[in-house]
Amino acid sequence: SSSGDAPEEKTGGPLKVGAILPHTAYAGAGEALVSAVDVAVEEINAAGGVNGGKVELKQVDSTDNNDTAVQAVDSLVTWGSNVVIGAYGSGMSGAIVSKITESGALQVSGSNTSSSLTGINPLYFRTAPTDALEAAKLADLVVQDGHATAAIIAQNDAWGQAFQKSMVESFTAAGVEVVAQQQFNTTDTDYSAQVDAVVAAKPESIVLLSYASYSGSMIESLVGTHGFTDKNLYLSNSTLGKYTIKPSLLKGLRGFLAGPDPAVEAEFDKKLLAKNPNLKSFAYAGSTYDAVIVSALAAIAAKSADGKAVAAKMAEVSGGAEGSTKCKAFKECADLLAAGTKVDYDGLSGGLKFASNNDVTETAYNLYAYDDKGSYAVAP
Amino acid sequence: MTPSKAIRWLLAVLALACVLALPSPAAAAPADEWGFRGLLRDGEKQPVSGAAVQVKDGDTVVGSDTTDDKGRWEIIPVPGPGTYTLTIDTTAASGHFAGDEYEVDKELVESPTTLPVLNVVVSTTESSQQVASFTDRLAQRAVSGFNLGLLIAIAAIGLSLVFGTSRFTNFAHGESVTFGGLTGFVLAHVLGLPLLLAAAVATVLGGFFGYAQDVAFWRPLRRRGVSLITLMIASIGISMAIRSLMQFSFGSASRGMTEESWGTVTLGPVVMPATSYAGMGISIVVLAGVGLWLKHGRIGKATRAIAGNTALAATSGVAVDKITRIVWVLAGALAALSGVLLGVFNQVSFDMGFNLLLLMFAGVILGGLGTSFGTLAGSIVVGLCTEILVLWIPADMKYVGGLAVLVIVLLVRPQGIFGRRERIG
Amino acid sequence: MDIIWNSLRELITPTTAAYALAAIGLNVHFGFTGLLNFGQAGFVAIGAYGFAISVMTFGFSTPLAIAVTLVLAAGYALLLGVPTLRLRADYLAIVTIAAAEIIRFALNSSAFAKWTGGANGLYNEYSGWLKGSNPYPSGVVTVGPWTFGSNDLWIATVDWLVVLLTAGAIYLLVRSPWGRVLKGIREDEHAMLSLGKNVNLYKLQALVIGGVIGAAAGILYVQPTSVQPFDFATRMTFNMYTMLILGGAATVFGPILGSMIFWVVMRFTDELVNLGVDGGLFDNVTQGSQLRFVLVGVALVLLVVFRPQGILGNRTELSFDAK
Amino acid sequence: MTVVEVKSLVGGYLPGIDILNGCDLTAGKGELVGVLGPNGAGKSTLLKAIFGMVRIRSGQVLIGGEDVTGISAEKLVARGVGFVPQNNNVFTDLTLRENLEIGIFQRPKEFAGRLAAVCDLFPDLTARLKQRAGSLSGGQRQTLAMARALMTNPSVLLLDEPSAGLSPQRQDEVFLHAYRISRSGVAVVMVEQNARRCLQICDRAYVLDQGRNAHTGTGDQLMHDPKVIELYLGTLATDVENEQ
Amino acid sequence: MPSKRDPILVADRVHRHFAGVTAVDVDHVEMPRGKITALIGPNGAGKTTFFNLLTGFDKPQTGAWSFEGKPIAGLAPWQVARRGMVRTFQLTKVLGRLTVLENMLLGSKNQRGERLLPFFWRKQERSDSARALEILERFKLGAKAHDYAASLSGGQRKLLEMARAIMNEPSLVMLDEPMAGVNPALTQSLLHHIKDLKNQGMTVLFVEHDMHMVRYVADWVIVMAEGRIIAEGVPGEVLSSTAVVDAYLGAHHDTDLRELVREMEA
Ligand SMILES: Nc1ncnc2c1ncn2[C@@H]1O[C@H](COP(=O)(O)OP(=O)(O)OP(=O)(O)O)[C@@H](O)[C@H]1O
Ligand SMILES: Nc1ncnc2c1ncn2[C@@H]1O[C@H](COP(=O)(O)OP(=O)(O)OP(=O)(O)O)[C@@H](O)[C@H]1O
Ligand SMILES: [Mg+2]
Ligand SMILES: [Mg+2]
Repeated sequence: SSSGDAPEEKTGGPLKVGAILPHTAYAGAGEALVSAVDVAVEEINAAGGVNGGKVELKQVDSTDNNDTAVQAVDSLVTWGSNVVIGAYGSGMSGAIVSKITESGALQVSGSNTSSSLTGINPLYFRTAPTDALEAAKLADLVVQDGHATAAIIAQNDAWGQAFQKSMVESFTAAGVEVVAQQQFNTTDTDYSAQVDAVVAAKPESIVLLSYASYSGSMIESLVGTHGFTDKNLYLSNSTLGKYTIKPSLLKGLRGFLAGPDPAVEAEFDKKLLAKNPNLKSFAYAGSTYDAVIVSALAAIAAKSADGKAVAAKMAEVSGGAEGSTKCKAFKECADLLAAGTKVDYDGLSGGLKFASNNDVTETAYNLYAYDDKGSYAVAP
Repeated sequence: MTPSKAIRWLLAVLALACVLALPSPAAAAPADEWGFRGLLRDGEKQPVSGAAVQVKDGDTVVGSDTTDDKGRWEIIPVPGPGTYTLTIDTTAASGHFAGDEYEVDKELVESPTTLPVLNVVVSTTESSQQVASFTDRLAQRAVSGFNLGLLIAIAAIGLSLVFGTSRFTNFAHGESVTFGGLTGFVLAHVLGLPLLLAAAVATVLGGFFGYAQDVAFWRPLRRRGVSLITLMIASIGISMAIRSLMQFSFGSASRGMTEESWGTVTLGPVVMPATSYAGMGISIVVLAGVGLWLKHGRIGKATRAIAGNTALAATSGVAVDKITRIVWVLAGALAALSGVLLGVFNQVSFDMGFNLLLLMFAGVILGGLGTSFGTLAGSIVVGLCTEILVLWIPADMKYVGGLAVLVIVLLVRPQGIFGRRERIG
Repeated sequence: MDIIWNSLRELITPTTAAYALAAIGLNVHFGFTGLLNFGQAGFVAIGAYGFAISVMTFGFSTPLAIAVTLVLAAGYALLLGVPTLRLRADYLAIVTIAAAEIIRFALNSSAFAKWTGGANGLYNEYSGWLKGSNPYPSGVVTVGPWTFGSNDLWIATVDWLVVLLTAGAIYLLVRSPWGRVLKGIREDEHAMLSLGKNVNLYKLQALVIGGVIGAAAGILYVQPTSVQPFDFATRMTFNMYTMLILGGAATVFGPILGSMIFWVVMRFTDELVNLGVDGGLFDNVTQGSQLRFVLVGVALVLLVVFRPQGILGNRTELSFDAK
Repeated sequence: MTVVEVKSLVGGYLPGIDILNGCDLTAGKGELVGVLGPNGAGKSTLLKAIFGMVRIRSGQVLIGGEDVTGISAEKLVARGVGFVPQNNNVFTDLTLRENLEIGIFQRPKEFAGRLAAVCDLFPDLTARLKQRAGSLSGGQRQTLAMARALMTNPSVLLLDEPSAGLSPQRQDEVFLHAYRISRSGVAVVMVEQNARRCLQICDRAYVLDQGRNAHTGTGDQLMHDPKVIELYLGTLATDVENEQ
Repeated sequence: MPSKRDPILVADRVHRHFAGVTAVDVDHVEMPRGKITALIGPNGAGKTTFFNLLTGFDKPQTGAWSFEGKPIAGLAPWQVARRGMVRTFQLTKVLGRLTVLENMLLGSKNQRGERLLPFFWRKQERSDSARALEILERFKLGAKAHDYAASLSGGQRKLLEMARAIMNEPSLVMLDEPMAGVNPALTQSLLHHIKDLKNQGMTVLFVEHDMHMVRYVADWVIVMAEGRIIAEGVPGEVLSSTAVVDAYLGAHHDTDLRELVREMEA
C-alpha cells in the first residue's frame, strides 16, 4: 500500500460538494434540506460557478443510522468531496466528522444545534444557530403573555434534549417555574402519557419542542381536548409545519423561525416546494442553503477547492474581515469577490458570522403564527 | 404581611439574583433595544396589579411601569448593557401586599445566547402550584392504558393467529397495521369519507392485503418447505420491503388521520375524545367475536390443529392452504382495523405498525402464544403497564414498563398467562 | 465499474468487521445452541457504552476498560440468562428483544445523560490509544483500488485480527465435544438432560461467550465513530440474523461471509440509486433511497427462497426442520 | 374389487436417494392387508407415498381405479381415505373431542353420530373428551389416533403400527377392530411390527425389504416361511411359548 | 421395610395427580440390583409418569426415593443421570440434526472435551467412537452412523434411543417400551444384548407390552394399574395371576386371533 496526502490534486479542480442528508428518515424532516442544497448549487452554477468551473454535487442518503451513514460518507470521500454538507443530526455529525475531515474535506452542517459539537474539529463549521437564543425568545414570549409557570414536551432525540435543556435554562433565568417536563420517543405509539402528565401539572403555558410530524396528535389533544389555546401553547421552529389536523385547532399558535426577512424566506420556500412539493416543514432549510453558499464563497475567496484552504476563508466571507461589504445573494457576493472586495455574506438564516470556534452568531428571529387555514406566516 | 412571607420574598429574589449572576460567554449581541420585562405574582400565584416598578441606574430612574391586571410590566428601553437596580413598590397594588417595597440589582449582558430584554418574574412562592390528584391521574392513565391494550390486542390477534397456523413469528405483521392506517388516511382524509365508513373499507382492504401477502410470499415459501426460522428471516425482509415501499408512496411524515371530530367526553377525572371511546367499543365487540369464533368455530379449531401438526391436519382432511389463507385474510383485516384505530388515537405514518410490533409481541407472548383470549389479556396487561407506569418512570422510557412486565411475568409463568406446559416423555 | 469497486471496498471496512464479530457471537447463541437471541444489539450496546464510559467518565486505561466491559457483558448475560433460559425458543426471542430495547431506552433517556450523553450519545474521545498506535502514515492511504483514512485502515486491521482470532477459537470450540453438546441442546433439551448434561449451564456458557463476543464487537464498532443509542435498535440484530442466514448459520465462517456480502450489497444498492439519479431514473435521491431498502428487503426474501441454507450452510440439514 | 393399487412405486425424501424401489401393493374391498418388514424397510414411507406426502419419482397410486398419484392429502380424505401415522398422530394442543372433530372436519354435520359410534368402540375415551391430548399416555394417544381416523367412516384405511404401545388386551382389540372394519367393506392396509398377531388375522401380507416387495402371501404362508422367519419374524414367540 | 434383596432403587409413597386424575400412587417399591425388572400395566397406568418422577423430569406431590442408598428426590434430571440412572423416552427424542454417531457420542460420559476444553479430547473421542460404532452395529444402525438422526424410521429411532442410553454405561438403565415398533427378529437379537448388560453388572428396568419379551428376559415383574402397584413377582407367576390377566392381559392374550375371529363371526 502506498500513501500520501491527496489535497494538491484537488486544488485545481472544480469544487465538489457532497451532501449527506436524510432522505428516508426523521419523518421527512430532512427532505427540505435536500432540496435546499439542490437550489443552492443550481443558483451558484447559474451565476457562473466557482473559480471558473461549475460546482459538482453528489447527494447521498444518510439514513438515520450510523452504519449506513458511514458507508455514505465513504462514497462521498471516494468521490473526492471538498465540502460535505450535513449531517442532519448533531449525533451523526459527531460520528462522521473524523472520517470526513481526515480526508481533508470541510464539513458544514446547516442543522446541528447541539452545543457539544462546538469546536470539535477545525474543519467543522455550522450555520444553524444554537437553540439557546430561540429558547430565550420563547421564554420572553411566555412572560409577555403573562405566564409565570410553564411545562415542556420535548422530542427525545439529540435535538430535542438539547433544546429542552436550553428551554429550561431560559425559563429559570426568567423566573418562570417549569412545572413539568416530558420527553417522548418518536417511535412511541402515542404521546398521551406525556400530554396527560403535562396537563396534570396545570401549567399556565406549554412549549412543544417536537417535529411537526409528531406534533399533530399532541396539538389536537392539548387544544381540542384539554383547552389550551394560542395564548398559552408555544411551538419550536421544527414544530412549525404543515398539518393535516383541523386548521381551527392550529389557529393563532406561534413559534420563532430564524431569518432576517420573511419575504425572502417565503420566496425561498417556494423554490424548495418547486423541487419537492411534498415538503411539510422548512426548518433548517435556510441555514443549509447558507452552508452551501458560504462555502462556495469561501472557495472563491481562497481561489481553491481544497477543503483546508476553503476552511481558512470561511470566517472572512461571513463578515470576519475588517471593512467587508455586506451582500445577500451568491451572485452579488461573487461579483464583489471577483472585484477584489471583501464580503460579508448575510444569508437566509440571519446575519451569519462564524465565531472563532466555527459556530455561527448573529441570528435574527421572526415570530410566525398560524392562520385559520392551517398555514403560518409572520405574526402581525 | 407576615414575616414568613417576607422571608419567602427575599429568598425568591435572592435565588433570582444567583441565576442572573452566572457568568455568560461574552460575544456580540444582536443590536436591539435593551430593557426589562416581568411579572409579579403573590403567594397564591395570583397576579398582582397596580404595583409600581422602577429601573434605576445608580440613583437615576431610567424607566418605570405599573403592573397590569395580569401582573405584567415592561421597561424598555434602558440605555444598554450594565447593572441596574430594580424596585417593586406594591403600596398601591391590589391584594394584601400594600406597603411593601423590594429592591434588587440586575445586570444586562451581551451574549449570543441571551436577549437584550431581561425577564424578571417575581413570585413569592416556589410551588403552591395546583396539580391533579394522584387518583385522577391514575384513572386517566388506566383508561388510556386500556385503550392502548385493546389496540394492541386487535393488532396482535392476527399475529397470534398467523403464529397459530404457520408457527412462525411474522415480523412483517406491523406493516399490515400500517397498511390499515395509511388506507384509512387516504379514505378519510384524502377522499373525505366519514370515519366509520373509512374504517370499514380499510378493514376489508386489509383483508385483501393479508391475502395478497399469503399468495405472494408465504404460500410459495411453504410449498418449498422452508424452515420456520428461515421464514422468520424472510418476514424481516418482507417487512423492510413493504415498509420502504409505503414510505416511498406515502412519505416519511406522520399525519393526522382525519379532521373529523366527535367532541370530547369527560367522565369524572378522565378527559378523552369521543372517538377513543368509540374505538374501544369497536375493539371489544370485534375481539369478543373473533375470540368466540376461534374457540368454538370450526375454522378456529382447524387453525389450532394446523398449528399443532400440519401434516396430520392435512391427513385428517383439513384444507391447510385454504384455512391458512383465511387466517391471513383475517389477520390482515384485524391489523388494518387496528391501524385505523391507532391512526385516530394518534397519527398515521409509514412505520406506525413497525413501532407497535414489539408491544404486540409482548401481548401475544404474555398471554401464551396461540391462544386468542390469552392475547387479549396479555395485550391489555401490556397496555395498562405501559401507560400506568409512567406515573413513576420517565415517559421517554414508557415502553420499558410494558416490556419489563413481560419479563417479570415470564419469570413466574414461563408458558405465559394462559399457556400450558408441555408433558414430557 | 467504479460502482463495483466502491461496493467491494466494504469487504474490509471496520463496520463489516464489527458486524462479523457480533454475528459470530450470535451464531454461538442461535446457530449452535438454538437460543433465539433477538437482543444481540443489547450486548453490542453494552460493549460500546461500557467501553466509552469506562474511558471517558472513569478514565480507565484502554486494557482495563476492555476488561471491565467484557466482564460487564458477561454479567449481563448471566442476569439475562439465569431467569430466561428456561423459556421456549420463541418466547426467549421476544424477551431478549425486550431486554435489549430496555437497555436502549435507558441509554437514550435524558435521565442518565450525565454518563451516556442521552440521545446525543458520546463523541469519540475514547479511541486515543488505538489511534495513537497507528503505524500507517497519516492522511489518506491507498490499498489496491481503494483509499482509506489512515486511522480507519488501522482500526480495520485491528478489527479483522480480532475477528480472525475469534473465529479460530470458535472453530476449535464448536468442533470439540462441547460444541456437540450445544448442538444437542439445540435439537432436544430433554434428551440431553436424560444423558446427564447440565443443559442450563451449557446454555449459560453459550450465552456468556456469544454475549462477550457481541460486546467485543461493540467496542470495535465504535472505534471509528461515536457511540449513539439509536444504532443499537432492533434493526442491528435483524441485520445480524440476515448475515447469519446469508453466510450459513452454524458454520464458522458463515457470519463473516454474511457480513461481507451484506455490506457490499448495501453499498451496491446505494451506488445503484446514485447511478439511477445521475441517469435520470429517479427525480431525486430521496425517491431512489426509499426504493433501495425495498431492493434490500426483496433481495433477502429471494435469498431465503433460493438458498435458504446460506452460502456455506448444509441443505440436507435444513430440510429437517428444527422440532 | 381392487380399491387400492400401488404400481412399482419409486420415491424418497431427499433428492437422489430412493427409499421405495418399485413397490407394489393391492388391497380390495373388504380386505385386510398387512405390511411387514425390518426397521427402515420403507413401510411408513409407502403409506406416506400413498398419501402424497413423499416425492414420487415413478410409479402410480390408484384408488378406486383412479390415478391419485401426488394428489393433496385433503382431496384423498374427501375420497374416503383414512390414515393413522406412526408418530405424532394426535393434536396435542387440542382436547380429545376437538381431535375427533378434526377427524371429520369435512363433514361437520355427521360429527355427533360418528362421535357416538367411535366412543362405543373405544369406551375409555368417553370420560376424557375434555382432556388435552397432549396429556395422554402413549397408549391412550394411539387409541385416540385410531379413533380419529375412524371418524370419517373411510372406505380405505391406512394404519401405521396401530398396536404399538398398546397393552396386550388393547392390541387384540385393535386387530379385531381392524378385521371388523375390513369386513364391513373397507380396504384396510396395516403396517405392523406385531407380526404374528398381524399375520394371524390378515388376508394377505407383504414383507418389504429395502423398499422392495420381498415376500407376499397369505398370513399362514408367511408365518411358516422359513426365510421370512429368519429375516424378519424371529423365533422368540415360539421359543417362549414352547418353553412354557 | 428393609429389604434383603439389596435394592438399587427404593421408592416410598410417591404420589402424582393431575387435575383430579391420579397418575401415580406408589406406596413402596424396590428394584433389585443386577436384575432385569419389567414394569407392566395397562395404558394410562402411570408407568411413564413414574419414570418421569424417578428421573426428575416431573415433580410428585409427595414421595421420596433413593438410588444406591442416597436420596435423589428433587434432583434435576441431569443430576439423576450423572448418578447413573439413565432413561429413554417412549415418544422418542433423537437429536435430529446431529448424525447418528454424534447422538451416540453424546451418550458417553466423562468426555473431557465437553467442559469447554478445545483440546485434549481426541483420544477419548477415538475410543468412544469405536465403542459407539460397535453398539450401533449390534442395533443394526451401523450403516446409518453418518446420517442425520432426523432421517431415521420410527423403529430406528427407538433403537438409537436405546443404544444411546447403553452408551452411557449407567448402573440403572430405564427403558420405556424399547421394543415397540422394533421388528421381531431384531428384538430377539437385542434381548441377548440386554441380558448381557445384566452380566456386565447393569440393572435394567423396562416398560413393555410384549409379553414374550417380558417372559424371556425379565427376572422380576412389577405390575401397575391406575397408578398403584398391584402385583410383583417372577414372570411366570405374575403373568398367570388372575388379577393381572383381568387388569392387563385380557382373557384372550394366548388365543390365536383366528379363533377369536371365528368366534366373533359366529
Ligand atoms: N401432564 C399431564 N396432565 C394430565 N394428565 C396426565 C399428564 N401426564 C399423564 N397424565 C395422565 O396420567 C395417566 C398416566 O399416564 P402415563 O403416561 O404414565 O401412562 P403409561 O402407564 O405410561 O401408559 P402407556 O402404556 O399408554 O404409555 C394417564 O391417564 C394420563 O392421561
Ligand atoms: N424424513 C426422512 N428423510 C430422509 N430419510 C428418511 C426420512 N424418513 C425415513 N427415512 C429413511 O427412509 C427409510 C425408510 O423409512 P420408513 O420410515 O419408511 O421405515 P419403516 O419401514 O416404516 O421402519 P419402521 O418399522 O422402523 O417404522 C429409512 O432408511 C429411513 O432412514
Ligand atoms: Mg415406520
Ligand atoms: Mg407410557
